[in-house]
Amino acid sequence: MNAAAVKPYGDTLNDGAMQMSFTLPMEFSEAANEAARQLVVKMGFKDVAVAEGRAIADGFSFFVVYAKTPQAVDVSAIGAHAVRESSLSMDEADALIRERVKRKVRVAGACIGTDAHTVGIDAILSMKGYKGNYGLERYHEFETFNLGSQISPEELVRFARDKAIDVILASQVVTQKGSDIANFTALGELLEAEGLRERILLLCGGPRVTNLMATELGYDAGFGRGTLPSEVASFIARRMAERARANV
Amino acid sequence: MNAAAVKPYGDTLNDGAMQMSFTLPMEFSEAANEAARQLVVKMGFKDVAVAEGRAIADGFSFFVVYAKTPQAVDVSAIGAHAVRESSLSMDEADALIRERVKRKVRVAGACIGTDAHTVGIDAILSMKGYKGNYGLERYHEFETFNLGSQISPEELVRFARDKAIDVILASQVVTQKGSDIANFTALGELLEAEGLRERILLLCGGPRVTNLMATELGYDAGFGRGTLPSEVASFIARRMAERARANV
Amino acid sequence: MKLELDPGVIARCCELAGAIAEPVSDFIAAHSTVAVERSVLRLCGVDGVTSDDVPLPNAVLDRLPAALREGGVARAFGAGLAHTGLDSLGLAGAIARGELTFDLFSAVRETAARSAATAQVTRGLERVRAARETRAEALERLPQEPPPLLYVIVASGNIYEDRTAAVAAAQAGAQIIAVIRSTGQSLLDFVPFGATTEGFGGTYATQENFQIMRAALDEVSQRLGRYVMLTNYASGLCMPEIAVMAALERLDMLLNDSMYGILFRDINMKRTFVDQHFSRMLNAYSGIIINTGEDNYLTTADAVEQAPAVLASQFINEEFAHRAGMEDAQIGLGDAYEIDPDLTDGLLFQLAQAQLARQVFPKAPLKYMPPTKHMTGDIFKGHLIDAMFNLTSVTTRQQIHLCGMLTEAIHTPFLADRVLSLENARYVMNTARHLGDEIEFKRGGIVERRAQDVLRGAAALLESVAERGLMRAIEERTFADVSRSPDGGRGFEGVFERAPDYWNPVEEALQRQPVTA
Amino acid sequence: MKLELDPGVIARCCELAGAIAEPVSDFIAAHSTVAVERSVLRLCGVDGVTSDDVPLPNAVLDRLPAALREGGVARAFGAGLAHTGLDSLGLAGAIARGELTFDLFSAVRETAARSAATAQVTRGLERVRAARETRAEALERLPQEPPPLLYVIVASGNIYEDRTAAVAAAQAGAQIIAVIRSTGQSLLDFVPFGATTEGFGGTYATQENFQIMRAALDEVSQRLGRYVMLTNYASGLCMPEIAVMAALERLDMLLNDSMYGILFRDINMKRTFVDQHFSRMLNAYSGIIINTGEDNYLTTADAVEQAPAVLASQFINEEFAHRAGMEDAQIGLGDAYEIDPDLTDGLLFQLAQAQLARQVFPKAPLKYMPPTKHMTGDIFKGHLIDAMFNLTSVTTRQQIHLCGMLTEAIHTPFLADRVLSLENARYVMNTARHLGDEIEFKRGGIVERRAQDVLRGAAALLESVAERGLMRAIEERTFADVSRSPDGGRGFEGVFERAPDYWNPVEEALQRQPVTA
Ligand code: B12
Ligand code: B12
Ligand SMILES: Cc1ncc(COP(=O)(O)O)c(C=O)c1O
Ligand SMILES: Cc1ncc(COP(=O)(O)O)c(C=O)c1O
Repeated sequence: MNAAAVKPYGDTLNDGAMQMSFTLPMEFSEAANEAARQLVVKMGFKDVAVAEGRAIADGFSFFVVYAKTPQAVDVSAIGAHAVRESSLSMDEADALIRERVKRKVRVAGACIGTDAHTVGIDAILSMKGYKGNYGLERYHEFETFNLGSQISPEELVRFARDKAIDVILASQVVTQKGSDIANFTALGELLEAEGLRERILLLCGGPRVTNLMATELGYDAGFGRGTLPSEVASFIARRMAERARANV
Repeated sequence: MNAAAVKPYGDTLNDGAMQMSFTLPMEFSEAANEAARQLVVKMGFKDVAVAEGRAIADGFSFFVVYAKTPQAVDVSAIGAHAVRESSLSMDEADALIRERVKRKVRVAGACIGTDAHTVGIDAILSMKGYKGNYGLERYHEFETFNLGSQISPEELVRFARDKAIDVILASQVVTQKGSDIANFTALGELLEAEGLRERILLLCGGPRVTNLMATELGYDAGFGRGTLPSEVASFIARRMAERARANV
Repeated sequence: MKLELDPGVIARCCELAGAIAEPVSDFIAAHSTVAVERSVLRLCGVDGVTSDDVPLPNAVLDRLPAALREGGVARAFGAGLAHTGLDSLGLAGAIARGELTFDLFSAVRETAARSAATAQVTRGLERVRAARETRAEALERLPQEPPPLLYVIVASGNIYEDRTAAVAAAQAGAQIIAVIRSTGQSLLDFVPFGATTEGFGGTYATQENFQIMRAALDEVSQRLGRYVMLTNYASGLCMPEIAVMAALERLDMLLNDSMYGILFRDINMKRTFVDQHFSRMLNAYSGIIINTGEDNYLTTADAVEQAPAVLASQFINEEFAHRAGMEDAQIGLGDAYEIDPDLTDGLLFQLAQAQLARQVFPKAPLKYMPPTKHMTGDIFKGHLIDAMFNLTSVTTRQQIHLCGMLTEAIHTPFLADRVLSLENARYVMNTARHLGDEIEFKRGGIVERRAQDVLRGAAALLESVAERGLMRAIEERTFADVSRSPDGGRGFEGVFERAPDYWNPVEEALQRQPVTA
Repeated sequence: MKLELDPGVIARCCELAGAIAEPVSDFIAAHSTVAVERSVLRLCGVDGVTSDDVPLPNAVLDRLPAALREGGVARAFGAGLAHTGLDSLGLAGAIARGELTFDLFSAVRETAARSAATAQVTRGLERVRAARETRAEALERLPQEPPPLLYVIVASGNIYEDRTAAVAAAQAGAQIIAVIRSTGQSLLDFVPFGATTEGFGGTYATQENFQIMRAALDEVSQRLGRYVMLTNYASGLCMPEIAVMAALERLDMLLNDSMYGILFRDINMKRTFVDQHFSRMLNAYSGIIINTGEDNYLTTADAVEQAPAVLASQFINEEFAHRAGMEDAQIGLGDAYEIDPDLTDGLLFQLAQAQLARQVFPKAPLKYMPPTKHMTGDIFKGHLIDAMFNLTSVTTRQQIHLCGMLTEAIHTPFLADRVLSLENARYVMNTARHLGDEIEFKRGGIVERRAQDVLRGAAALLESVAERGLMRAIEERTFADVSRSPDGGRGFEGVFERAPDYWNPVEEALQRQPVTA
């Protein structure tokens, strides 16, 4: 593999082969098959084979296409967007906070906006945790507040101010029509407006969150699908420790 | 729907949404997820969401991606590449030949090269036919020769000359490494070289054949997956009738 | 294919459900809610919004002094009708605009007020009855395909795209279409108005949206020669009002659970108990089949562990439905295929659970929910898990079959996702059509023992709930591992005690009407 | 889970298979073929190609005068060894280059010739035995997972890409890897040589390619802690030679059918019968499991109609295998899941057929083939059909399970296709692991009646074949709807009658060796 030009692999290195499927809003016919083929050609693919084309409803046709992309990606240039590396154990994280921060870290989490999907944020916060990995409530050095679901940014910010929260964990699972971005943005802006942003470690998460997206939104980090509580705990412990050192 | 700019349909007109999946020859990691995303962005897609990324073997990662294409296709400009339109009934096709050609049409079919997939060509030629649609052997006005499988272009051309064949039906099912194109091309060139091309109606077929591809290869027509014998019979009857008229 | 289950344990569970519901029924009988009163207004013909978009039923009720409210809005509103001679819409508009106030009608005689209100309610209920008859006639003329009835959701946020999606789904074999609501609607203490095109994760439930979908489905039903059913969601702060709208617009099913709002939306439990009862009386009358929400227990907690809670909840939901006058055939008890797909012999456990529900509630049209929790971005694997779900459903003869989507973990369904999902169900259910008739489970085998364990577990759970009372049991995290207090949660302020002279002509009419199958 | 089958009918089928094979065995005993003789040369150590790329075994045999050939190549070649004192390779090279001719060795004494040849053959068979022992030891040390053993194919055309693909598949759970041959190889009357990178629809079967794959799989077996098996294809014009190569390079399975070449490749039937017998004797000795090709009947004709022919062919294949000294545990009889997926209750028919084979051949490791014919470009539907196949396989306890590919109708598998396919099988077989232990089929139900019908149909078919003789029956389109004449087809010129003094030391050795389990 040439890291500077990685291409999809079908059955031969660099063949660029991939699968796709899509619907066209047109009646099915041989012409629709050809339309599908031309469309994929326009996207820049080579060797376009329409493996399946058929009517799925009046005015709609469905296609399965195999084709080859000439594109390649330089993976050596991909920065470490990863936040989920080399987790500390629970004891290590607690120890780090105890030694450096020298007080409990106050964490508030919520599923914001009208989103009611609490399973994800619960997985991170609750004692039980996720996949056998304990949640933040179990750590000695965290004081956690799980506000639950459907919490407006206003409510969360008010809570953070009133309870002198150090870390905010905001979750978004529903992403339709960009509602996640809108809510995350609102929260960030509100914290700024209230002059709290500096003081608070602001993290977000959810199945569609990436660290890249989170940092672009001005968050300190973002955690995606499959996150383990210990990954979040480690990140918080390290950052809080850094901040404590900076403030000395 | 605007026929001049048809785009894939996810759940909203013109959203351009489509699904794709592919393998990258690299170890799985968060960076691989990002590589997948960047690759799809490079292909020109918007709103790229890597829904799934995981290790499938040492050095290989698999991805399921949803994304939106800005491309659209002008379907009003798609010519009638269709050869499979308005079939004649068996009686009509027979009658057309009887009246215009005034003799039986001699058809030879084979699965050429090393390809041994006879089911497709048998479906077109044999009495039994395909999906309840009778094959060419059942027509009064065709004299058919089914040469079977693994017939070299040389053999087929020799047979065509010796038996004064009017129509050649060449089938190709195996397409790996372009073997179908190679064999079809060889057959066409050989007929040219032998001075038979003019005289003979040259058709090809197979699951990956399109009429467009066939005409590009210099064939009179090409028939893809799901072809019915009557569609082939109709095409032959009409073309033979035209030729008979032209020769008057 | 029958599992050996102890009929004594089943009978005991029914008895316990009765004992659990009894004190709650007493509470219900003594209370009303703002949503119940707004429903009465809606049945009187109050609909529309004020110039600042407040729904008229809310605007009218908000102007009703608390003292009068305790007697029921019907009397006060009836007095207004009698006093002014206006029709319901005219009167409601005038009240909403502040042109008239309720104190103006205080002199109206009780009988005049009652008869004015009764006339309106009768007209409203007449429309409901007519819708029911239209449905019966349509089902006769355009018979559905045999169950499992394939049920899919549309949820684009835009009612017009939803309509396109619903028609396409019907053509692809769907027999039931549900329009999923926008996130957060269930927490609104009013029902939005008009056709809507902007929802998140779903489309607002409004009466006009109901109409748009019903018309489109009637049209496609006609074309396909089979009646396609329409479903929406009742549970939430407006449970009774949505029941009215659904009854008027001939929806065929409604999500309606006696505890869902409490557990999963933190809606006050007293509010929910009163609302569910009134809404179910209406459902009973309108011939709507309810869908309960036991599947939700399985999305938040482990499906193997939660199975007894699911069954216990089914008994409770059934009991409350019976108490509201619903027939067995209207009670779509929820169940779901949520066991970890990677558990060895998971399919056997699923078969056990599905067959158990089938045998315990032989006449109820169970609503069987697909795998959701364990679906991931791997659409290929997801499609297979759905196939095993489809197989389980046809084998155990489920009736209402919510089709799983291969993209469950990714987005609300695309048009093609729904088609692939329907094709999955149709393929599997056809190739395995009579498998359930062909096989017997081994006596004392994994499947049978599992079913017996779950049944015993449910009985034990119900015993403990009966002992403590339902409200305390909920407070003590008996269901779905959440605790709710009797006076906490949303919408509590909308619950009030009925005055001794409380009058509700809708309730009276519904209690009088014998339910006709 | 047992179907009630008449043991009398089964016994009768075995008897008929014996009667059918008997006259063919007589024919076999009296004949040899060029491929058999080349195999003897290969076992003597003749390998490599001439300067114009003719494989040495072919080059040597081509120079052997017909009269000598009838006595068996071993004697003539042995004479050459004795005469020249060269080793096999040296002698073969010299003969191929025309530096030596067979007439030079005519004076060599019979015993000298025989002992020279025998020494070589013994060395060859010694290598085979060692390979067998290595396999036994590896299986002991690196036990496989319990069946169904997941089997996938690699077929890129390039042995090095195939190796990558095979290792990846093993990591994804494959227990058996088959390298599919290039189209047309089975019609070549020689075996290509060396590592190859250009095949169509498959990769050439060469001894070096075998080595490359075996080494890669040994390495990954070690890493995974479970032995991964390797398979290739014998049937074709070089059936016995490929059996030799496979035995030497420790392949674990071989496609080997007593009639496949005749029916599906138009290879002469006499040639095939002789070749299959010799190759199977070698397979028996090398501990290789054969895979027969009954699945092919179902890809060209209707699977419901062809079921009796499949069973009849299984009886015949079993009989021929026994006659070559194979044990039941080595006879992987073919079967397939090829019924139209859109047939109502198709799954029930598939269960019937799979369970029937399981009960009729209780000790044979059936090779269960996936749906191929009805697979289309709709990969989503295809994945589901494969899931039902996987379910049927685990429920009826098949042993060798060829995994279906969702892209079956499109291309030879991509690396990820194979992974998705293995995940499909692993998911379904795990979630339904003990389903077969849990269920009983209803007496006299659809499944049982179907199995009984197929069994009776097979018996009737075997009766009619026994009456007419196998060769005539084949001519009369009894199998797969094709007619082949005894002296027609490819490779007939390579069949010859044995002279009275025909001598074949390999055959002798193999017949002497008791097979060790
Ligand atoms: C369970 C579930 C529900 C339950 C929620 C119960 C509850 N209390 O949470 C119920 C049934 C109530 C529900 C309802 C709805 N749901 Co829902 N639901 C799901 C489901 C099946 C699983 C979600 C889940 O629990 N995942 C498991 C957890 C552990 O994973 P996770 O959320 O990704 O969390 C992990 C990481 O992301 C991360 N993480 C998450 N948050 C955070 C935060 C921080 C700070 C950090 C560090 C990490 C972190 O850590 C977690 C552990 O690794 C998904 C489909 C699916 N399979 O994904 C649909 C899904 C999320 N739901 C969906 C929808 C639309 C709804 C509804 C809006 C439908 C409706 N209109 O009725 C409603 C409304 C709810 C509302 N108001 O929000 C859609 C969202 C579509 C989209 N992309 O916009 C999905 C994808 C289904 C679908 N395909 O339509 N749902
Ligand atoms: C049946 C089958 C076989 C049978 C063939 C039996 C026979 N006598 O035909 C057997 C088991 C022998 C076989 C063997 C092999 N097969 Co095969 N086989 C298939 C299978 C399952 C079905 C093909 C079929 O019968 N389709 C049904 C017919 C009716 O459809 P059709 O061919 O498309 O024909 C229709 C139209 O295309 C058209 N048509 C076709 N030809 C013509 C010609 C004319 C003139 C016209 C007008 C129309 C026309 O009309 C027909 C009716 O509508 C496909 C997978 C699949 N599901 O498609 C693989 C497949 C075609 N096989 C494949 C391969 C690789 C092989 C082998 C090479 C594997 C091997 N190395 O052992 C061998 C070798 C055979 C050889 N030398 O060619 C690959 C080809 C991959 C590729 N794209 O290159 C496939 C796609 C499977 C796979 N995914 O690997 N195969
Ligand atoms: C019984 C019941 N009611 C209502 C809902 C939906 O409610 P909401 O709109 O609050 O998400 C569900 C969701 O699954 C349900 O099961
Ligand atoms: C028993 C048997 N042998 C051989 C083959 C393959 O032979 P060929 O290489 O001729 O395609 C098959 C194919 O399925 C088979 O079933």
